[in-house]
Amino acid sequence: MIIAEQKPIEEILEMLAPHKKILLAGCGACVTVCQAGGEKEVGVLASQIRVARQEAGNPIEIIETTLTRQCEPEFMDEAKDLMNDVEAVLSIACGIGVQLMAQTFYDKPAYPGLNTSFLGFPEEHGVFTERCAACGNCVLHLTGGICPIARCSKSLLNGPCGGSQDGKCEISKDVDCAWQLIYDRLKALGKLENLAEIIPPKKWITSRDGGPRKIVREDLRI
Amino acid sequence: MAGIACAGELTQAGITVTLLEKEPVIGGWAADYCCKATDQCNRCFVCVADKEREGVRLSDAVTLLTNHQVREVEKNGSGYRLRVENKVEGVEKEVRADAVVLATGFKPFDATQKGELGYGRYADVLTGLDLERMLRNQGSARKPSDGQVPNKIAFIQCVGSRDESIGHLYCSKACCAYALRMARVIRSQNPGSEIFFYYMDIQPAGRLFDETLKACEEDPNFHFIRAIPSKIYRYYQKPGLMMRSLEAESGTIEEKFFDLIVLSIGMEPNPENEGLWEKAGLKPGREGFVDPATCKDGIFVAGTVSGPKDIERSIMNAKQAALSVLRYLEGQS
Amino acid sequence: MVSKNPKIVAFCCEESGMPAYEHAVSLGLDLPDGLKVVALPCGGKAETGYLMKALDEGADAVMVFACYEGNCKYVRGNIRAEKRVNYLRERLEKIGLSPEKIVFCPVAPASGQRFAELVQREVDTLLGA
Amino acid sequence: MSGQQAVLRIPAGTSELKEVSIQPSVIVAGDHPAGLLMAEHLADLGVAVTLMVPFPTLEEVVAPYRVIASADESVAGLLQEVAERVSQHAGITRVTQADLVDISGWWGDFSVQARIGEDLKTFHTSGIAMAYRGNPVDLPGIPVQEGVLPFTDFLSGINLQTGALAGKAESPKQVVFLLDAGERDEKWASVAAIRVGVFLKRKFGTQVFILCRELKVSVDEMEQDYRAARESGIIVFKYRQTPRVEKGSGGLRVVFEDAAAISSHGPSEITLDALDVVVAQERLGLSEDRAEVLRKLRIPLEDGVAGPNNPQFTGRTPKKGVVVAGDAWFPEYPTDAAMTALSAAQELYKWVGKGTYQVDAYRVAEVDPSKCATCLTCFRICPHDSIRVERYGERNVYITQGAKEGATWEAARVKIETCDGCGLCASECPAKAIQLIYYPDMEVLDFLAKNL
Amino acid sequence: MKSGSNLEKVFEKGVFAVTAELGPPKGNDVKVVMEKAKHLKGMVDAVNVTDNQTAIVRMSSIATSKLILDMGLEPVMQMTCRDRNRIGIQSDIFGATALGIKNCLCLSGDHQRFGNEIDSKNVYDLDSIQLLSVLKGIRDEGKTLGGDEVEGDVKLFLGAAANPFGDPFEFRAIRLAKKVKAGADFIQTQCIYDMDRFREWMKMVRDLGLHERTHIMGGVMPLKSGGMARYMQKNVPGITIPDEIVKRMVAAPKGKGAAEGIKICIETIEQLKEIEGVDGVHIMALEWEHRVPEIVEEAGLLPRPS
Repeated sequence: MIIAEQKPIEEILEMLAPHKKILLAGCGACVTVCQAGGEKEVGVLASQIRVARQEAGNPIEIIETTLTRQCEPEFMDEAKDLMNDVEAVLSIACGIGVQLMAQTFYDKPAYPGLNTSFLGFPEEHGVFTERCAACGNCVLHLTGGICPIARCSKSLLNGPCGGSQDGKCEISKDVDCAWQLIYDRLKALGKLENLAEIIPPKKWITSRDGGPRKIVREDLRI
Repeated sequence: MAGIACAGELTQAGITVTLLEKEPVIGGWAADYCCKATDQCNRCFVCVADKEREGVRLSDAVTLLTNHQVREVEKNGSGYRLRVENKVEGVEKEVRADAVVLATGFKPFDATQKGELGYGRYADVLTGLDLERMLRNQGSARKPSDGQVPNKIAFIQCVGSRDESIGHLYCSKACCAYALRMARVIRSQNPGSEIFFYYMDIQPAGRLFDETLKACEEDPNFHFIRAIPSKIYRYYQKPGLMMRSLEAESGTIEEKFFDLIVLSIGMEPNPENEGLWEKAGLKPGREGFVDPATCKDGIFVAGTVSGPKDIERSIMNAKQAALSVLRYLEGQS
Repeated sequence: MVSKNPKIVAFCCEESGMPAYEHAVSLGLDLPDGLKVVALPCGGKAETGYLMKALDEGADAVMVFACYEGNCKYVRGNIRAEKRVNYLRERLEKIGLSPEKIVFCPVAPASGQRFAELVQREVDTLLGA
Repeated sequence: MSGQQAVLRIPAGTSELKEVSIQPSVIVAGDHPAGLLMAEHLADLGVAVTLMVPFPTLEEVVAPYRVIASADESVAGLLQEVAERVSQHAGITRVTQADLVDISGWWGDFSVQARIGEDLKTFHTSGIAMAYRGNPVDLPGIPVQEGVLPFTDFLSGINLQTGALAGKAESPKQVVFLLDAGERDEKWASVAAIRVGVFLKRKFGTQVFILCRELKVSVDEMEQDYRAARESGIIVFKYRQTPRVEKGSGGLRVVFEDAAAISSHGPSEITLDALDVVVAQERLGLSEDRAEVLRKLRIPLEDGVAGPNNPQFTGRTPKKGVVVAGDAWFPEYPTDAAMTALSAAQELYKWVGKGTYQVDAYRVAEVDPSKCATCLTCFRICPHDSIRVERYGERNVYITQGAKEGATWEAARVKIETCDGCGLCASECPAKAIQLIYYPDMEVLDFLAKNL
Repeated sequence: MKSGSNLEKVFEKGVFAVTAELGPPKGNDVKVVMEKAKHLKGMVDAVNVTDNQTAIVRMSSIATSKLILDMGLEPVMQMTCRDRNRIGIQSDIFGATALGIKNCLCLSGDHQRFGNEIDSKNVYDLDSIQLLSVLKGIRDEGKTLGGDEVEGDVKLFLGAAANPFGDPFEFRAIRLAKKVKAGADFIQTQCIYDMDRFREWMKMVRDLGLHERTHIMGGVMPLKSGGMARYMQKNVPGITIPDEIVKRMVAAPKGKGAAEGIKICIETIEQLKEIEGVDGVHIMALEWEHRVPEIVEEAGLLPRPS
C-alpha cells in the first residue's frame, strides 16, 4: 500500500500562515491504514494547528472532514460545499489526493499535509519498509521474489556489490542487502544457478524515467 | 484478605456467601499495606488486594456481617451451624451454612517479645506493619520521635521467624519481599537515605523478584549485612539508636547508629481462634498453623491461617479453596 | 498567560488514576479547583485526540494517570498512553508550546499522596514556567 | 478545596444483558502433573474434560517426580494416586501421545488442533488449560562438562533401588547441588536439593553438599527440613561469585569463595574435590512449538514464562478461556505448582463451568463497518484478542460504483463475549470507526468543551 | 592485443604487474595532478584515476587521465555507473579512447550517501557487469548497446573490481566468473589484510579456472596509523582487517605508525607474489602517492618493463 508520514508541523504552519479559514481533509483509504491521514489524524492535527496559531496570537478556523477516498472524482463532491467558505484546503491524503483536490477546486490552493514516501508494508505495527519501486517491468521472477530495484540502494541487477557485509547494505546497518536476501532465498529454493546468468541492462522506459505513465483499459471504459 | 478473595470467587461462581468479620471493617491486615511502587511497579500485589476488597465490599451478592466474631463451628446434619457473637450489640446469633471456609488469618508477631530490640521502648523502632501504615497514610517515612526524615535506616529480618528460642521454626515468607520493597520506596523518596539490611537468607517472592533484588544490590546506599543484631540501645550523648551485631563479614562486633530501625516481623498462628478450629476437628501442622490436610467434608481453610503466605500466594490459596468448596458442594448435590 | 488557578485536565484510568484521586480526596489533600477529572476505563483510552482536544479547548495542562508498567489490567494500555504522550510532547515543542503541558504519571490505586504531589508539581511548573 | 473538581465518571447503570450458553467442556494439555490435578478437580465439578498428555501412559507424567515423591511425602500424597484416579475417572477422556499444535477461536468456541502420534486431529472445546513442564535450556554460569547435570536429568535419572544414575553401577559417593547460579527468583531447586539430599543421605549414605547464594526456605515446613538436613550431615555453603566447576583429580572439582566466612582471616576459598556429580540449577524454557501456540493466542511469553508478568493476571492469561500452569507459568516445587495450577483451574471453571453466562452487550466496543479500512490496528492492539476481520460490512471505503446489491465487505468485528470494554481499539483506530457503546467520544469531548 | 596498452603488454610478457592509484583534486588544480604523477612516473605500469571516489566531487577521470597520459604515464580510467546513464557512459568512452586512453576499470561506484552531495539523484542505469558487456560490445562488435554502428575503432583493456571480503563469501567467485564472462580482461581486488580469506578466495577462483581467463591483481593499501586501522576495521563496509594487524599498528610507537603500515604492505606484496593466479599488485595509496616509490622499491618490483 501507499506509505506516507506527516510533514513536520513547522512546515505545515508555514504553508497555512496567510490563511484564516481552511478545510482539513483526511482520506479513509491507504493513509488511514498507515495511520498518517485518517479521521483520527485529522482531529489531532487540527487541534495542533489551532493551538499553535492560538499561541502565536493569529487564530485560525479549521473545518475537519474525512473523505471516503481522495482518489475518486465522485468522492470529491463530499467536500464541495465545505470548500465554498474556506480559503484553502490542507489535504492529508497521499500526493494523489492533494492533486485531485487542486484539480477539482481549481481556484483555491491545496496544500500537502503529508510526505508520500513509498509503496511498502508494515514489517511490524508502526515500522513501514519499502518493497516496490513501481518500475513497470517486474523482475521478481528472476530474483526469488525479492526486488533489487526497490530494495538495493543501487538497484543492481547483478549484485551484490563489494560493500555488502554481514547481510547489510554499505549505506547503513539497518538496511538489509537485497542481494544477500536474494542469494539466501535462491539457495533455499535450490535455484542458485539463476545468479550465474548475467541479467541484461534493464529497460527503464516502463519506469518513471520513461515519463509519466498512463494505463488505458479499453475494456473497462464506460 | 484470603477470605475476601475466596468470597469473591464463590459469588462469581454463583454461590450465596456470608462473610463474617470480627473487626468493624473488612480487609484484614492487607488493608493497611502501602503501595510499594518507586518509578515502576514492584509487584507487591497490594493494589490487587485493594481491588478484591472493594469488589466484595460493593458487591450485593455477599452478605457482610462486620463486628461478628465466630465462637464455635459445629456439624449440623449435612451442613454447619456457627455460633456467632455480634460484638456491638453483645447478642449471640446462629448462622447456618453448607460449607465453611476458615480464613481467620494470622497474628503479627508481637515485637515486644524480643525485648532486647527495644520495640515499644524506643519510638524510632518500628515494626514492618507500622512502616506499612505510615507509608500508606502519611505517604513518606518519618521518625516517630521528632517527625524528621530519617537518613540512616536499618531493616532487621526474621524477627519472630526462623527463631528456635520462641518456637517459631518457620519462615514467614513475606518479610524479605515487603522489607526490600519498602526500603526501595524510602530510597526513591529520599535519595540521601542509606539502608542497612540485616538478614540470614533473602527469600524470593514470586516472579520478577530478582529485578527488585538486583536494583537493591546495585544501589550504592544499600548495604546487605548477613547478621542478626543482638541489642538496640540509646546512648544519651549520641543521637539515634545504637545497634550491636556480630557481623560475619568482618567477624567483629559492630555498633552502628541509626535514625530509624524497622523490625521485619513475621506471622504466627492466631491464638484467639485455637478453640474455634480445634472443635471443628482441625489439627495444627508442624509449624503450629492449621494443617490443610486435616480439613474434612465441608470445612476448608484459606490464606495465612494454614501458614504464612504473601498476598499473591494468599489469593491463589483462596482460589484453590474456592475450587475445593465448589467441588465439595457439587459432590453434596 | 496562565491564570492563578490553571485549568488542568486529568485523564484517570479507572483501575489506578481514579482510585488514587478518590484516595487523595478521602485523605483531605488539597487539589486545585481548576482540576478537571475525566475517568477512562483504561489509561490506554486517553487518545491523542482527547489530549489535543483538551489543549485546543483551552486547558493549560493535560495529565494522564495510568498504571505502572507491567501492572495494567489490559496488558498494554499504559504503555500506549505513555507513547502517545511522548509523541505529543515532541509535537508541542515544535509548535512553540512547552512540552510540560502534557505529562504521563504512573500511579497505583492507593497512592493518593502521590496523586496530589504530581498535580501540585504540575501547577508549580505551569505557574513557574 | 478538594472534592469540588468537575469530574466525568464512566456512565454506569445501563446494560444490555445477553444470555450466552457455553458447553462446559475443557481441554487440559501438557506433561506437568499439575494438569492431572486440574483435570480431576474440573471433572469432579461436572466439566467434560479432555486430558492430552504427550506420553503413551499417564504414569509417565508423574514418573519424573518419583525421586522427589520418595524424598517428600507431601509430594507423594499429591502425585501418587492422582495418575491412578485420573485414569479411572469417568468424566475425563484421555488422549495419549498428544501435543497441542494450533488453537484458534474464542472462549466457549475454541477449535484445537493436536498432533496425536503422527496424524493431526481437531477438537472443539470451550476452555483450555496448558500445564507444561519446562525443559532445561542451559546451565547459567556453569560450563557444560561430563558429570554436570541439570536437576531435571538428575532427578529423573536416579534408580530408586540402587541410587545409581543411568549408566553407573552404584550410587554416587559425593554429590554437590549448585543452586542460584542463574535464576534467583525460583526456589524449587533449593527445596528439592534439601529434601532429596536427606533422602540420598539416609538411603544410600551419599555425602551431599549444597552451595547457594541464599538458601530458600520460604516453603511450608522447609525450615525444619533444613535443620534436619544439617543434623543428618549435609553441608551447606553460601557463595558470592558463581563457583568454578572443572575437572579435578578423581572426579569433578568445585572452587568457590565462602560468603559466610569471616573475611578478616584473608581470602576464604574452598575447594571440593573428587565429586561424582554436580547438579546445577538449570534455566527452564518452553519448546518452540509450544511457544508458537502461545504466541498465536497473543499470550506474552517472557524468557520461557508465559502470561504477562503482571499482578492483574494471577493464575490467568489475557486470552479469556485459556489458562497456563506448571513451569510454563513459573517453575515451582510440585506442592507450590499444584496450588498455582488449582487457582488457574478455578479461573477456568469460572469462565467455563457454569454453562450459561450473562454478557453485557452494552459495555463493549462496536465497529462501524462502513468506515473500517481493515488496517488491523484493532486486531493487533486488543489485549484479549477479541477483534477479527470478517465479511459483514455493507459499505466499504474501497468499493467502486456499481457494486451489486447486498454485497458485503471485510471489516473488523468485535466479539462481544470476550470484549472487556477497555477501549484500546477505539483510541487506536485511525478511521475513528470504533466506539465504546457505553462511553462514546462525544461524552468526553462535550465534557471538555463545557468545562474549559 | 585488445588495446595495446602498456598494462596489457606487461601481462602478456608475464611480468608481475604493478599499478597505483591517483586521486584527482577537488577542483581543477592541475599542479596537484602533476605533483602526484611525478612520484609515480617509472614506478608503476599504469595508474588508476578514480571517478569521484566515495561520491566526493573531483575533477573528471577522463581529464585527469589525459593529463597524466601527456606526462608519459599510462592511465587506468575508472568508470562508475552512479553518475552517468548508458548514453553518458558510451559517449565518454568514445571521447576517452579518442584521447588515447586505453584502460578502463568498470565499477558500480560508491553510493552518494558516502560523499559530499548526499541529496543528489543517483543513476545506476547499468551495473558494473552490464557496463563490462556494453564496452565489450563496443570494442569487439563495434556496436553500441542500442545496436548502432560505432564510427571508429574503440580499443580498450577492460578491468573490473572484486571484493573477496564481501558477503556472501561463497558467491564471490561465481560473481567474478560473471565479470569475466562479461568481458573483464583484468581484475583489481579490494585491499587485502585478511590473507587467509584471500587465499581461500583465490582457490575458488582457480577451481573455476578464472585465473587463466583474466589477470588478477591483489589490492593493497598501506595503513597510515593505528587510528586509521581501527576506524577502517569498524566503519568501512567490505573491508575486513584482522585484529593482529590492528594490534600491530596500534602497538607501533608514536610517529612510526606509517612505517609499520608500509612494512605490512610490503609483506603482503611478498605473499601475493607466491600465490598462484595473482598476476600483479594494485597499490591504493590515495593521498600517499609519494610513498609508492618506496613500497615498489622495497618489494623488489623495480625496474618496471619499459
